[in-house]
Amino acid sequence: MISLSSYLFISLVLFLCGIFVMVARKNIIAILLGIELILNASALNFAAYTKFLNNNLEGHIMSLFIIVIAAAEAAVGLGIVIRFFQLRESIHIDDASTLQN
Amino acid sequence: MNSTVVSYFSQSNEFQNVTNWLTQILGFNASSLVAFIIFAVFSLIIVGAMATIGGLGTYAERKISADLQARIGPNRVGPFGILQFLADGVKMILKEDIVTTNADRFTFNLAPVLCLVGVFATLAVVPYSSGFMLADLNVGIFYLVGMASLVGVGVFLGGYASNSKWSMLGGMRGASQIISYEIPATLSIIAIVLLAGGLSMKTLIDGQGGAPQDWYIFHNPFAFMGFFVYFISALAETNRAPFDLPEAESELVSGYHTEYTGMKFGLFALAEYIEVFVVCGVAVALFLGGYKVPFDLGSGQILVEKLGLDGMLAQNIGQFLELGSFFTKTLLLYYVVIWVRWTLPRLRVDQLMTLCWKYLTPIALVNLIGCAVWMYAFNGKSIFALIFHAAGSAGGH
Amino acid sequence: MFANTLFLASACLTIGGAIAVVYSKNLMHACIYLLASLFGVAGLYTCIGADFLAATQLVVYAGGVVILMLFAIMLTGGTSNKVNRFGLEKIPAMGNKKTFFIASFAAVVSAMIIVKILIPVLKQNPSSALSPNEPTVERLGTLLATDHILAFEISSVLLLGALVGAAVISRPRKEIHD
Amino acid sequence: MSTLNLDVYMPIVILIALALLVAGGSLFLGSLIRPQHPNKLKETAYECGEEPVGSAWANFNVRFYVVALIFIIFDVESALMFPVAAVFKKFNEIGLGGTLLMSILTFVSVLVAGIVYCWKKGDLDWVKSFNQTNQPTIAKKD
Repeated sequence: MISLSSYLFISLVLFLCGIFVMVARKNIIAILLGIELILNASALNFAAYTKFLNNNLEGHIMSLFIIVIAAAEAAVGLGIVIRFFQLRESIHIDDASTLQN
Repeated sequence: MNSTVVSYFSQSNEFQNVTNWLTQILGFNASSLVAFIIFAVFSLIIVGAMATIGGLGTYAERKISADLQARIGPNRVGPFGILQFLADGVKMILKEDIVTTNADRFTFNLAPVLCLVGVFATLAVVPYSSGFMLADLNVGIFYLVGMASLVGVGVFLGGYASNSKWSMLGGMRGASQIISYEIPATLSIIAIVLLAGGLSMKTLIDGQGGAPQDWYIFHNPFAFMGFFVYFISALAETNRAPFDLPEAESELVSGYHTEYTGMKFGLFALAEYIEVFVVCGVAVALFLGGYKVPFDLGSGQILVEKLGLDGMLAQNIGQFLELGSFFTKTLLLYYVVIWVRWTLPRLRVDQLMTLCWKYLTPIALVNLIGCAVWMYAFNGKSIFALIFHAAGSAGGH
Repeated sequence: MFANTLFLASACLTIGGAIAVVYSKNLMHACIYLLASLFGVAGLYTCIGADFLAATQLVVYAGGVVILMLFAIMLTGGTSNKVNRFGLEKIPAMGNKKTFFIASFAAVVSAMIIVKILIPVLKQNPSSALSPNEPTVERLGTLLATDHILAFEISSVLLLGALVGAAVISRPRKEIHD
Repeated sequence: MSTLNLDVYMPIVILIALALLVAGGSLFLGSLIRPQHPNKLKETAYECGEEPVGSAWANFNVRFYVVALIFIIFDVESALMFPVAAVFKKFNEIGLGGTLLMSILTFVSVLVAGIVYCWKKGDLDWVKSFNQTNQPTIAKKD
């Protein structure tokens, strides 16, 4: 049961859920949740490939750095959200339109 | 599968017989099933023991505080009031379960369960004795750090879900305190990992000897400081006084569990008391030699030689003695935790953060670097080994 | 036997959590479902012997990112539906039918693309020769300390940048230039 | 044939299941015997006897976020440090301890720069953000 295809399927579902959340939601924090799902899907893929294709641990290193980068991204992203909220009193993505036009 | 309780039992003949018998009956390799049964039984034993220890913790807390304040403490239920915790448990189950109207019901019910899951899951890697450990993971201590951080989420969600100002303040404070003090604790743990060269609890304990001069706390001055940094952080992480700001009754009523009644409150309390035991156990395992005593008990050799006992029996008795050694050390630390609670006044919230970020974290970083430099400079020898070596060479000269 | 049980449980937790994130209308609940999903991913890591990655997942996500998200939700007004002062109430923050339609379209398109990419990989059907338990921590540490030392060091610079940048952005200010 | 043996993780699953069982069981047991007389007054949030005003889900001060931010950076740092720390002893035994020590030093000192920056800018001071003039030293007056 534990096979590469099942892992790819799970990570595909995770990725699609992430895409869906990113597109459907208008709340910036919810969009960041979607991004976390997508990053998890990719990290899971790396770990699965390193297990089933070649058994050196390079994929694990990649997954590790993906987790690191996801954490840094969440920190900066949420910092921006909080600053935006202080300025605009809103976390609606359509309010972040100063640079439009 | 080394040095867990299953591998310990697999040394005996009965285990092989039972496994073979089951394999014949069921028609597939039953070793996994037997392992599952043994694990389940021992998990039940441990959870039962921990619930008792958590219950007795509340009793001990009241009795010791009464001692320190020249009172008598609970003395009605059972001899010396020792059954008080059972009475408390029954009372909690019988209390009405109130969920406030504005509360977020789903989160409200989830929060205590999350706390309990986080604490129970850490019990798997606590090294009780050399043969009696539930899971000897390769990432043991790191796993423990990760699981323990679930408690912070539980505390925050408990405070959030109640939708009461006191709860919310307590939850925010509690979560930020727990996560802040995780940093010095983790850095102290990394310093010990540097000395031991491995993350599994087995490696960490095997690097130490039975006698106090072989413990990691006396390995070098940095590890000595690291113990105190870890212990203070552990106190704060478990919301114990003098760091019990999240539930400071004089300013926040009862903190994040203001709105919790009955058994849900009981689950929070149970999780807290068991977590105190777990962090004390980790402190013992990392710094105070774990289950080790100055002579080798785990294999039972010494009992065979001195008392002429049968091999397996001697080993079992040795294991139980090791268990006793671990529990004695841990409960001594537990006593210190309670003692500290009733001795020191509570910190203010800004003092709490100052202590964490301006004192403990820099000290922990210095300890980490210091341990690395010590390992490099003295090739991993402890300070006592160096002193004995110097004394020996001076005497030989 | 146990491996399959663990795998199934983790997979259900992961997928169920992710789908619950999609369907949840409450931001706080979505965050809790995300925690469940991340837990499931940790379980999936253990199923392929990546024990260190699983523990990292627990430490960084369960302890760190989720707490950060919960804090950010609290700092931005919780789940209360405030009327925002630019009057953009046409679209509720957690989406409406239109956004959900667009999102499902995007998901279907990306699913087709990904499946198209994956088909040759799955056709090979790589032999899943599972290797026995081996401590990944030491090998990972050795790799980090030798081959990937540059990435290891640069990640500290990345973390420094994230720390300084986010602190500058979110630092409380007395006057808000608006 | 050697397969991946996951039996080591059994106790963790069992313990998590037990935690759920203990929580659910005690709550279920209680629901059979405990009284259940809800009334409106009982179900209001506790606010020292006053009527609760508004929701508690208000905006909190941003310094909570700054603390969480520093925490997550150090959390990730510790996650990266653990494997390197675990191999330090082995490297030291084969004579590579010096180089690894240098890389650990570099790694930690970069992060120390971060915490020093936050310290200098006052992000670590809990009170400063609303009381700019009265710099809190750790309460010597008290």
